[in-house]
Amino acid sequence: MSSKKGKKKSSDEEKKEEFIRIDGRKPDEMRPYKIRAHILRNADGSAEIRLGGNWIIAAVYGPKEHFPKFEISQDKAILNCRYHMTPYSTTERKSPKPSRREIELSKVIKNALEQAVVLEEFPEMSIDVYMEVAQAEGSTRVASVTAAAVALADAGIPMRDLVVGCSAGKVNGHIILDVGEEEDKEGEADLPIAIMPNLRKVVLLQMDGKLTHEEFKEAFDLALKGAMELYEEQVRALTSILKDMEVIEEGVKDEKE
Amino acid sequence: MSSKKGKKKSSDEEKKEEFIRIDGRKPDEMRPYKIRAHILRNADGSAEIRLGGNWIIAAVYGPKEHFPKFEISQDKAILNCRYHMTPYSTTERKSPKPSRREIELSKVIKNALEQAVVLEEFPEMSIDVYMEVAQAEGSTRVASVTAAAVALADAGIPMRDLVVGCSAGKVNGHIILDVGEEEDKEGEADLPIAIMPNLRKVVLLQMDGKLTHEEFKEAFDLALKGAMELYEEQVRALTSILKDMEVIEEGVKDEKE
Amino acid sequence: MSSKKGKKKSSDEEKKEEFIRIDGRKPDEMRPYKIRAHILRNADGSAEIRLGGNWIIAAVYGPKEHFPKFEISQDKAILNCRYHMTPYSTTERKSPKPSRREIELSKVIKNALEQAVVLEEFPEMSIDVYMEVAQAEGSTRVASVTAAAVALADAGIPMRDLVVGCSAGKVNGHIILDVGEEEDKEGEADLPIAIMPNLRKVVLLQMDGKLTHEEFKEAFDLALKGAMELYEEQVRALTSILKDMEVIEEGVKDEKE
Amino acid sequence: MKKNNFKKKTLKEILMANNILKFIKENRRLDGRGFLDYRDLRIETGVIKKAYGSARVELGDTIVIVGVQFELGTPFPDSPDKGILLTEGEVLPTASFSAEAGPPSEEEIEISRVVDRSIRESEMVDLSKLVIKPGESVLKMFIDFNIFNDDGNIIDAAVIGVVSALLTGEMPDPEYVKEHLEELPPNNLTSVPRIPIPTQDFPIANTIALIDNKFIVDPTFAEEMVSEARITITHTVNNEICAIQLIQGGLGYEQVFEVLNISLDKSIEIRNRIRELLGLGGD
Amino acid sequence: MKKNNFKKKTLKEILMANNILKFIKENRRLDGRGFLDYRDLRIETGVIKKAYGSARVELGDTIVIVGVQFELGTPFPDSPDKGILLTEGEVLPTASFSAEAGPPSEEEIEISRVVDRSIRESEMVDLSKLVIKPGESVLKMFIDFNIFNDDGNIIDAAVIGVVSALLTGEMPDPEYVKEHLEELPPNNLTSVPRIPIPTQDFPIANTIALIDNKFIVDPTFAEEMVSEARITITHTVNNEICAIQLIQGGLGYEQVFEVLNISLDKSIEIRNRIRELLGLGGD
Amino acid sequence: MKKNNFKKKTLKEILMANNILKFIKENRRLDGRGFLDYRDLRIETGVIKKAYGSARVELGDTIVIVGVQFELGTPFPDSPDKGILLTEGEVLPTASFSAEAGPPSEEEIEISRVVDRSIRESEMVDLSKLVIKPGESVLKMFIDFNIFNDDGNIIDAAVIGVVSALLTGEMPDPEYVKEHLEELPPNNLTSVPRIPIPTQDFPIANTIALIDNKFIVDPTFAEEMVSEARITITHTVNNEICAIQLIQGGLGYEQVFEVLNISLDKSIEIRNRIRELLGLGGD
Repeated sequence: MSSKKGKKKSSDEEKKEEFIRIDGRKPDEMRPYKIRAHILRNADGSAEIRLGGNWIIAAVYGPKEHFPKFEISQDKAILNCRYHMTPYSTTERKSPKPSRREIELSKVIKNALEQAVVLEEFPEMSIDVYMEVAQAEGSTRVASVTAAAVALADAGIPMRDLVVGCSAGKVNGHIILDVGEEEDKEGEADLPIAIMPNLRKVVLLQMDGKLTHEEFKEAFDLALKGAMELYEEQVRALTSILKDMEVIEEGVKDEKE
Repeated sequence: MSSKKGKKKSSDEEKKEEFIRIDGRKPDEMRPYKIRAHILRNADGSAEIRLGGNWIIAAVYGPKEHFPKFEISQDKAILNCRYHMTPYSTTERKSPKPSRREIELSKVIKNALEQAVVLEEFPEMSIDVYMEVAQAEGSTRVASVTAAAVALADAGIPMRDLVVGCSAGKVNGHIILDVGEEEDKEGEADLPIAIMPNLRKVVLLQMDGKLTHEEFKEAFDLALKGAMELYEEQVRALTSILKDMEVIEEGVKDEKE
Repeated sequence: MSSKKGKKKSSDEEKKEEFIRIDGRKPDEMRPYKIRAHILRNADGSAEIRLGGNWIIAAVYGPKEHFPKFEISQDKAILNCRYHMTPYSTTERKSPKPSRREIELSKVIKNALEQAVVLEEFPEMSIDVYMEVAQAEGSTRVASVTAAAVALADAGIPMRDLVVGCSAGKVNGHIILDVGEEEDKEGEADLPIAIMPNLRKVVLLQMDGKLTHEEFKEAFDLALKGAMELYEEQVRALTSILKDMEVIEEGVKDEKE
Repeated sequence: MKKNNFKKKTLKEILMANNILKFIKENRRLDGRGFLDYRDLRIETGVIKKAYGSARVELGDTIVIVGVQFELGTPFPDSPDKGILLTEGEVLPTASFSAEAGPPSEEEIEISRVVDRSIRESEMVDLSKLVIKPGESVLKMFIDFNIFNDDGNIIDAAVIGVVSALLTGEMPDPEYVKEHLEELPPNNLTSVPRIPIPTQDFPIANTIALIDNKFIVDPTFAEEMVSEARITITHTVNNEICAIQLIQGGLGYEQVFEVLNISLDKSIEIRNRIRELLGLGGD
Repeated sequence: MKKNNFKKKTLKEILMANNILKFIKENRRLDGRGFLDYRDLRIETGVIKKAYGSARVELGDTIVIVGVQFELGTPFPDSPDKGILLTEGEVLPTASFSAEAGPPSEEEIEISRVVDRSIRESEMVDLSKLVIKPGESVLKMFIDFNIFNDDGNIIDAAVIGVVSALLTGEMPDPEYVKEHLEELPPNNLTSVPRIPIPTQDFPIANTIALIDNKFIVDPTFAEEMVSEARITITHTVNNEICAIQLIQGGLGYEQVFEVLNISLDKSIEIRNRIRELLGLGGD
Repeated sequence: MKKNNFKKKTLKEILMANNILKFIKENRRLDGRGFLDYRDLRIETGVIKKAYGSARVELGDTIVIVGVQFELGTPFPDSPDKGILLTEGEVLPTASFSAEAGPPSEEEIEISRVVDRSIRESEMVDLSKLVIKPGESVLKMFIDFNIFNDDGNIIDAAVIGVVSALLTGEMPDPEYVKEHLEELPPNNLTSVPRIPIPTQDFPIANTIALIDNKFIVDPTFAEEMVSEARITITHTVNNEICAIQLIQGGLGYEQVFEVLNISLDKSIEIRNRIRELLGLGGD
């Protein structure tokens, strides 16, 4: 596949050079991004992602005893996920009550994270993952899962791999990386994915719009490329925190005792 | 009472001969009907009724352990009933959320079935009865309880008697059998009943509109007559299934093992 | 504080003499009131208050086993409170579903009563307090907590003190006692309080509108005065019931056996 | 889910239930009534000054308050020349140890709907007189009833409350509203002159319980707990049946006619009692 | 929370699950099908006379009923020249021991939304033809599907049901509505002459499950219980992908392209099978 | 129902609670503050580009984000010449081990309503300037705040966030809307020029907790857990009281005046601190 991809891309790249996107980006260019881990004091793990105008805050609580008892899973932890948009995250005010869309996205994100978290280590317990979209600007679901994975790692929860997401799409006939809000509305297709980058597994995959099989391949490879780029940012965020960790923990002790 | 009824009817019958109903029926004529038992593969028992344009599917699950524990009844099974209309069952789209009407009908149907099911045989358990109206054309509640009783029998649940329902009503001054949708809307009264035909007990009885005591008697007797007619169809549906049963069960085994 | 209050009041009283309120009351005049205890047969305790056009009925059930089990408090009883307005209690029909306002008032009333009830005597149990506003005419929350305290006492539940509430406010620049409905809508401030009169503790305190610190003092003292007046009515209602109690109880026995 | 009352009620009720059965077998009732006797009835109307019509009814220890209110509304597309009537009721959590706060239970929904049908099917309120502009604007009438104490036979008490509130209540004059529609403050009818609610019937609901195969009327809470069957029948002023609801259990075919006859007698009796209590002239 | 069925189902299912794995390892399926075979498909259209379009689909033992209805509505501000399309589905509690009455679960919401996207993104219905007055009045189209029996692969069966209902269904003639808007009774389109629903595509959804690292199509309920991954792909009549949903588990990068190829083949096959069953001419 | 966190939090909190009491008895606070000291305050405005006004506030470890949005609306019948102001807040489930997803708890509703009253009763926003056409069309202003991390004293932090968002925020120019109402796309104000939000007050809420009969301001989450009483008082820029809420426990009569005096001092201090942080001129 990689060789085919190579060929494909080089020919596509010519086209792409000409196409300038609504926000001035090149077709295969990500928006600016920044991930910070360990940003909330109370959560067992937390992270924040900024991806263009997206701003998402993720928090993890657990593992912890699960209530009510009769729902307990005997052989592994239950993973609860909530993807939620704040009222001011969209141009028109969003009701704080979860919409059907938010419930669906919570479900597909849960599936993605379940592939990575070693749930078997915590039978009868539960782990809660909360993603709050403070500002939305396209591709929030993949940004959310990316932040959530960092928050899980920050919580010290054992994982087989990180999970990192990115989107590709089609706008005015061009395959593009990291679909922005306007591009999602006006474009021809949206392809959000999330992967376990080291295990080389797709754990979130959705598509809207219309793509030929050829276009899909191009978009999928582009999204993979973007995800790998964001993965490095995840690692950077976690590494910088690991270094600070002991210092902070000591600081907390000093402050509180 | 039967002698009075006899007299009454013969005099009424003259009147009835003249009155032709909106769908061409005679006053004491049922719409065409058909009951089929054991129509769903997963349910422990199931049945379908067609009565004119009504199409109702009933399924039974149980007896089974009841959750949550603190609701358990120590001396008998809990019978759950849900009468529900699909969105496309009515001319105007119906919200799938249960209306107050559907909750009331679920309750009176539950009462009717509770009289027949030997709940004492299954302490601490529950039995679920679901009736889904795929198409509604008047008198759905009595058709539903009729199908539900067949589904319970199909599930092999011990019963004191079957339960069978039918409606009578008053339209343009005439007492009629098996009230259709238009007749319900335009008519002067609607009298749905359900009985245990061998125990000669009324277990569902409601009335809307206005009837004199005389008219009530006439309508009640007519509804009884209709119910007895439908009872024969229940028995036919169950008998034909009982004959097929072993064949099918064997078939299932062959197929699945 | 009391000496300051004394000085203040005397100077204010001159002003007050001139100001006649919308319903003809003087600034420091309560509306007519009447409390009756033990008015409902089924409740473990009950009371009714009429304060001007307000008519509120309170009932207490408990102490009793708490469900579900996992919510139980090991060291004391749980106090449930519901302040609720009937649909006909307001000029425009009120939906029977609790509004956010009703939920907030239930919460502050619960806090007030929790200060007085000796919850420690009933670990693992719960006590339910229901206040139903049959007619609302301003200051319903303080009238409700006043009736609820009498109902708790009527239920024989051990209390450190009664709880009694009253409101003061500011209308057309004048500090007034016992704010009526029109005065609440048109006035400049509303100050509902509830106290434990013997322990001299404020257990409910809210304010809306604008008051200077000086005005607050005047209003607070006025509300205290009103509360002490209502406290006497509480005592009267309970005493008269205590006298009747044995007679009634005997009567019940006679009637029912 | 019913709450359990740890203190004494449940036990008391169980003991009472045994007594009730024993008494009924001996052709007696625990409170000394005959099988076909109603308990004392007290009615007070106009108790809610903010409502257009209201009543407080005590039937023995069962207490219900009813309020009638009006708003402007749009008629239903299929009845452009009729006002709107909505009847809703709740058993307040004050009413008994088994009543609950929260969304209405299926029992409460049934009670509401039976009371609603009793009023609606009798055509007690002449809805054609609630029209302001056909197809566009009508009066919307809310009838709300609440059970404050439940000692059984809620439906009969509620219907008594509703008819009392309607017979003594008022409504905004639709003629006046029609002429002053532009000037009226939005959805505020308080300034509109009032006229009596246009009633044209006087329905009465009677609930009959079957215990030990005997029929009793006006059952108490405890009697309802041990009844084998329970049915409510509503009669119009012309002795027509306008609503039936078999609430619990089953009846033999002949028993259906028995309860119909009992309820007819009782409806006449109770209607007359209400007339007396409200000071209305007879037929 | 799933209900537990004490009787036998869970045990039966567990035993079946073991069998399924054993069979798949031996390159067989419990019901004798090949890995890339669909079960028998039966389609009946026009089953709901009150609906403008309807279908009853059996895919093996999975049973779905679809109804299409129309109302007048106001277009969304951002698409004034398009009708409104709403697709909703429920797994009825009749469908299996684990289905529940009550508000839709997250699985049901996902199913609804995937079916909705399959129809919407393919642009099967030409929504521009549902306009009565741009920006003011359009037809609002409700597509409701219900699973009566769930033996797996609900989404494929539901999409088959929806396209069958649309291809054979009708709608109120917007031209007629436009000309007679004043005379029509409010929100009642029954008297309006009907025309075929304007379709311009024919999407097919194909769900593929991964068990023991092998791909199978059209999984049964029991196969879904043991699958490691499950994905649905919808293709347009022009072999474009118009919807993908990874429903469960994960896939290797290469596996993504494998399932795309399988689903493309299967979409053509199923589309033709539907054409046959509905008696429509082929391409 | 509160969730329990099995790991360590509850235990940690309990230990901390003991410490807090011990420290307070020794006239100290666990974090070294004086009883009447606020924690560090950080304010960032304009953090939500999509909102008309926004702020992110950190008060110690308590984090709140506020967004202000506008829509077109119809005024309430009893105030035709005033815009509409709605303040709502949620404690997000990210905020602490005891915060929950789902409908707002009674504590969250109380917090929302106290913040709303602080803003509303101070008349900080001149609602008469939000009118487009009296009685017909006004601006509807949504203020939403969310607690992302709860280390206590949520109300003070939220009010700081709201006033910061309002003082630095903008709104669609009602004059422009009035003149271009016909041309504007429905419910889309993005193209409308903006003007500053018309503010006329600067309310500050101060929460005071009573622990071991001593008053402390700006309590932490752990301090709130052991407090005997807690009260919030809001002052206007003219040192009037505009909102009080006794949130928990009870106070002696004299203590009421004590907390009023403390809160007045603190309101002036915090108001000045906000002015500094936002770079606004002093009085």
